[in-house]
Amino acid sequence: MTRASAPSESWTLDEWFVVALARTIRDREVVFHGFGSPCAQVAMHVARQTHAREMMLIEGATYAVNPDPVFVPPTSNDLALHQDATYRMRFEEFFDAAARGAVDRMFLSGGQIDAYGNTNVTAIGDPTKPKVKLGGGGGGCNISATIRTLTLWTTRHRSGRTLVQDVDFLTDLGHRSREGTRAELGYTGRGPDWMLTELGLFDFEADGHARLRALFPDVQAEDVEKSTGFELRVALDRSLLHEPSGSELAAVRHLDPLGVRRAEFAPAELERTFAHQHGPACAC
Amino acid sequence: MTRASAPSESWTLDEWFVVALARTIRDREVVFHGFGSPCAQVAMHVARQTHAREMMLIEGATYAVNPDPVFVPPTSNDLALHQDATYRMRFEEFFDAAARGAVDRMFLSGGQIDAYGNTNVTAIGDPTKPKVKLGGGGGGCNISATIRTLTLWTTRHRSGRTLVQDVDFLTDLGHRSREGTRAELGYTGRGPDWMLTELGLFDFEADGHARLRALFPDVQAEDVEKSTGFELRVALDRSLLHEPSGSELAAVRHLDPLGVRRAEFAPAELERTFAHQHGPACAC
Amino acid sequence: MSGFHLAPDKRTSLADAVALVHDGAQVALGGGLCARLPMALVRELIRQGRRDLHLVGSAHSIDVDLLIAAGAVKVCEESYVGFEQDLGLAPAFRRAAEHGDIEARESCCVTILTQLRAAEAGVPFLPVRGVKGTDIRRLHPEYGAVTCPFTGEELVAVPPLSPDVALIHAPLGDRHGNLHLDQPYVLDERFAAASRMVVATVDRLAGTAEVADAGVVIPAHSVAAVTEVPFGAHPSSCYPGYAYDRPHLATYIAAATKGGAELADYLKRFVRAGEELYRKEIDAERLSSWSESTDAWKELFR
Amino acid sequence: MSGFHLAPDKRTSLADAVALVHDGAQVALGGGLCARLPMALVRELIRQGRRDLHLVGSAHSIDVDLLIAAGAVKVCEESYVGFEQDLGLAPAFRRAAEHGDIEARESCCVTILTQLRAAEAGVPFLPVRGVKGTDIRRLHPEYGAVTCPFTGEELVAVPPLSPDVALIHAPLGDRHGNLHLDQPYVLDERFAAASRMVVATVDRLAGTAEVADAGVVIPAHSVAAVTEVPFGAHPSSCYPGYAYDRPHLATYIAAATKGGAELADYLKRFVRAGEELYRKEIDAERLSSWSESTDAWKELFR
Repeated sequence: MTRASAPSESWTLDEWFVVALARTIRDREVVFHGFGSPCAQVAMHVARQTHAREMMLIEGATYAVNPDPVFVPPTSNDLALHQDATYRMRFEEFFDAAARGAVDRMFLSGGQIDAYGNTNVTAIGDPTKPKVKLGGGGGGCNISATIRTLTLWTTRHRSGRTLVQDVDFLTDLGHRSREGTRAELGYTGRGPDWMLTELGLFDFEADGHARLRALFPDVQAEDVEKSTGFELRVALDRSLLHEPSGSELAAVRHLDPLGVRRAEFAPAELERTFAHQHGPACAC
Repeated sequence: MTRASAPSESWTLDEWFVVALARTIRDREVVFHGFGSPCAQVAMHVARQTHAREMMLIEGATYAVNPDPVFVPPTSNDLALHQDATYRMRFEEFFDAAARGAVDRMFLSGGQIDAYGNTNVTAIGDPTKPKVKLGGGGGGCNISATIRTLTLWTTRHRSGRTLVQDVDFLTDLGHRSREGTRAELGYTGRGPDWMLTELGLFDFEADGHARLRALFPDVQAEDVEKSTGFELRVALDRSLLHEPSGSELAAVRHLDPLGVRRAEFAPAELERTFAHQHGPACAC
Repeated sequence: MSGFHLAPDKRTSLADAVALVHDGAQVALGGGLCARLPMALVRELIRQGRRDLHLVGSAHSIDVDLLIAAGAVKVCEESYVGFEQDLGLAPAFRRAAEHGDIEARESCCVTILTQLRAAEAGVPFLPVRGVKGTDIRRLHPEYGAVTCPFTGEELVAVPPLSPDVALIHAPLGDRHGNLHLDQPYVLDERFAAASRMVVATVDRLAGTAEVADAGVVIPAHSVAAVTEVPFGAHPSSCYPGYAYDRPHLATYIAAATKGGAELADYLKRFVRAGEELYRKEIDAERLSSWSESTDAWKELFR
Repeated sequence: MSGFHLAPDKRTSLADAVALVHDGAQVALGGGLCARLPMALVRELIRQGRRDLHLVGSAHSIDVDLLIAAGAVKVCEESYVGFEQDLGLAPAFRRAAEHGDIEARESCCVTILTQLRAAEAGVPFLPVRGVKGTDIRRLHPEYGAVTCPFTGEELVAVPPLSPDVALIHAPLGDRHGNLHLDQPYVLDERFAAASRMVVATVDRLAGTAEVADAGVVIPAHSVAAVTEVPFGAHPSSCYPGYAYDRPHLATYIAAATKGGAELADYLKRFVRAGEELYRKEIDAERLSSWSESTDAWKELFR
């Protein structure tokens, strides 16, 4: 699982990805990730050690508040994540806070994601007799409705099977489902504001539809086009994916010495390396 | 507040009263008293030290399970009551248990009590502009409905103002209210099975109406008659108020060295003394 | 951005802490009966002349009665106010309720708990098991009814209760606002989660490590202000520091029962004078003798 | 008489403890993900050939997967079953769900919590804030709808969930059944209150004073049986005793993914053999090395 990190004058895609996720967090937000999401988990700690020092970080499966992990282990309910924490929420305490709207941001991923940011973590194919049974949604089917804002991410955009026209099963709510918009459903949570993939960064337009805003420098718009199952709206602004700083990279490497974040990526993506220059990096 | 206890060959009314209350508890019952009820509080500990050693005792305002008090203090939320307890329920944990029917018996008193065992601890007179504003009902208006059985008690029967035809305000439910019987209200709690006063002991008939079953030996039926505001049904069985045993009296005196129980009685009642004989004791 | 309080240092003066409570606020009082009551905050509310408060809580005593005696209360929505069999009915509460000077909207521990839970969970109502058949419902026109979609049974429905502020006294806390309490917590955990903010006093401010070792019961993110006030729960108890001050409570009750000049004297001597003079007046050190021996402990209650 | 368990001594053999779980029982599994799972109880359920279990819980892993692999499960009503990004999808769960051998009635942490709370509070339904607009509702025809009597809003209503038994592993307990757990408690406190009984294993039985000093999280009166089984949560972690056994989990997943003879071999070697032989097989002592140094701790995860 481990691999020597690139020196700080260069960095790998997984490192940049985590930094870009971290940047979706604003200071003084209350932020949560679920289990099984090391990229988001590391990103939250990176944010808290860099630009969002007064955020409130709620650790995925332990509900510890602002812990400083010994290291990020490969399983989310582990003492290494919260050994030093002053306070751990109870299960019900966290989920109540999320349900009443006291949590500002949650990170969510999915085996499928549609243009409105709905995610499927339940099953591919007919849910009553699935082609692939996924793990399941944890608490998302309630709290995706009520947490103020969501950051979506996937590391499997290039597969072409992740960003789809229609999710086979809607586990967690994006901006609108067949039953209506968030307003129509009576939800105060605003839905996703950002979606990061290993190819680039999306935001969401006023109608709730995803829009491509930036590409990683080694990615072409056509790569995204052929990997995306829904209508691709584009309004590029390269500055939205600017290069990671030395302190951000140092934070990633310090927090995740085991490289747990890499488990989310296909092996080829882990070969992508970048250095301080504009334009695509070599894939040496 | 303190007073020398009578030697164990004789005993006072307050001691006998507490013992008689204790005897309404059956072994292996889960039993609770509210705050401000030292007679019930002492009675529960007496029961647990004598005939009901496997009862589960939940201490009034601390929700401690089976504590052994250092002594009974005059206020219910005090460390002296639960310092040694292995476990203290949370507030919500106790009230949930009571609401779902996991508690077998509660002790309840009231400024007014009617023939169906409804109690008023809210206000005498018009509740919107009361003649006397009482303290209030704590959790009774919910849990009197759901706790399996209730023991009622009053130390103010003789006043003539306590056992009344109609309560001015129904705080805690007995066997039936204006809105219907327990069955009609959908409650599984069975209501009061015993009511002890400083004059005697009542049970409840199938229609939920109180019935006098025994008198303290220094009390005449006419004393009860003139002190009771509702129809007096009588079926006496002297054995239902049999004399306290030496171990019961020892338990009362050991548990309540400050005589906190006495605060519930009018001064004249505290002069009543009994000895091992049948018939009324002298009021020497 | 959320309802949580993220400032790293919440320490402030007692005056500034209490300034967060506005006239007419819905105020939850921590502790219960005569234990761990937020008395220093109550006294400061009176010094600042706060009016029209709407008190909510379970079973309370001198905290509620003193606020009523000082004319600070409009609505009292507690499940009990009094001094149990020890010192009896609450004099100011009783008089104000009988004269119509306050609205005594008596509630029930379970109902208040359920209403706090509705606020905590972000739902617009919750059903309660009991209440039906009692007169408590007559005092609460805001209650509704709901039919169970599974059983067809009709239950009483109650709306969420989200107090503007919860006033909580703790034996120990840190500058971030982490509070340690001993059990019973009564409703304090629920108040902290359901209220917009906690305003806290602590007998002693300590380092975070010490508070974490003792156990954080109310987390910093619920707390807007914390102030160190030794004996801040007096004359109620706050173990392990000090027991219930029975003679002081009797003094208060005598004054409040008489009203008029006697009550004014009590307020002048024990409230208007401020917390520093208060501590000089009360001879509170003797209340720590409870831990010396069982006899010493009993002696405090004679 | 009540639902509480008042016997003074709940110690029993693992076999007798598990005999309290009947075929077809609704079973809540304590712990979460790959921490503090009741694995010794799970293995004994398999040894006793239990069938048609209805599992309920939040996010779980090998406990659920192994029961499914052994053919013990009919309905799986968990919010997640898997091994996160570390070891991926749960092989037996996935295969059984895809083949229709189990009913994968996926639920949500919040919904299960709410259903447990309904059982705890003795109400026949509770509303949930979310669920509407998602497909989770399609898996749950038992859900209803309720209109808020105050706002007119329609919410999803869920029925109470009162498992027949909650299987809980704790690091420490006493003979009465008092259990100490470290946080996160996950749903264990709620399971204990909402279930008919808790059947518990503990890594170590101790005196009541020691358990009380550590802190009783699950009280004796909820517990019907307690059995000492060292490493009873293995291969999940049970700190402070032992960390997650990553190589063992990988061995299990390889066997369960292949199924057939490989799975049968795993079951023979690690389940049928009994707990005493199991402990000899697993070399669990090395999992206690986590506390020696950060490097030693990290090494367990490489």
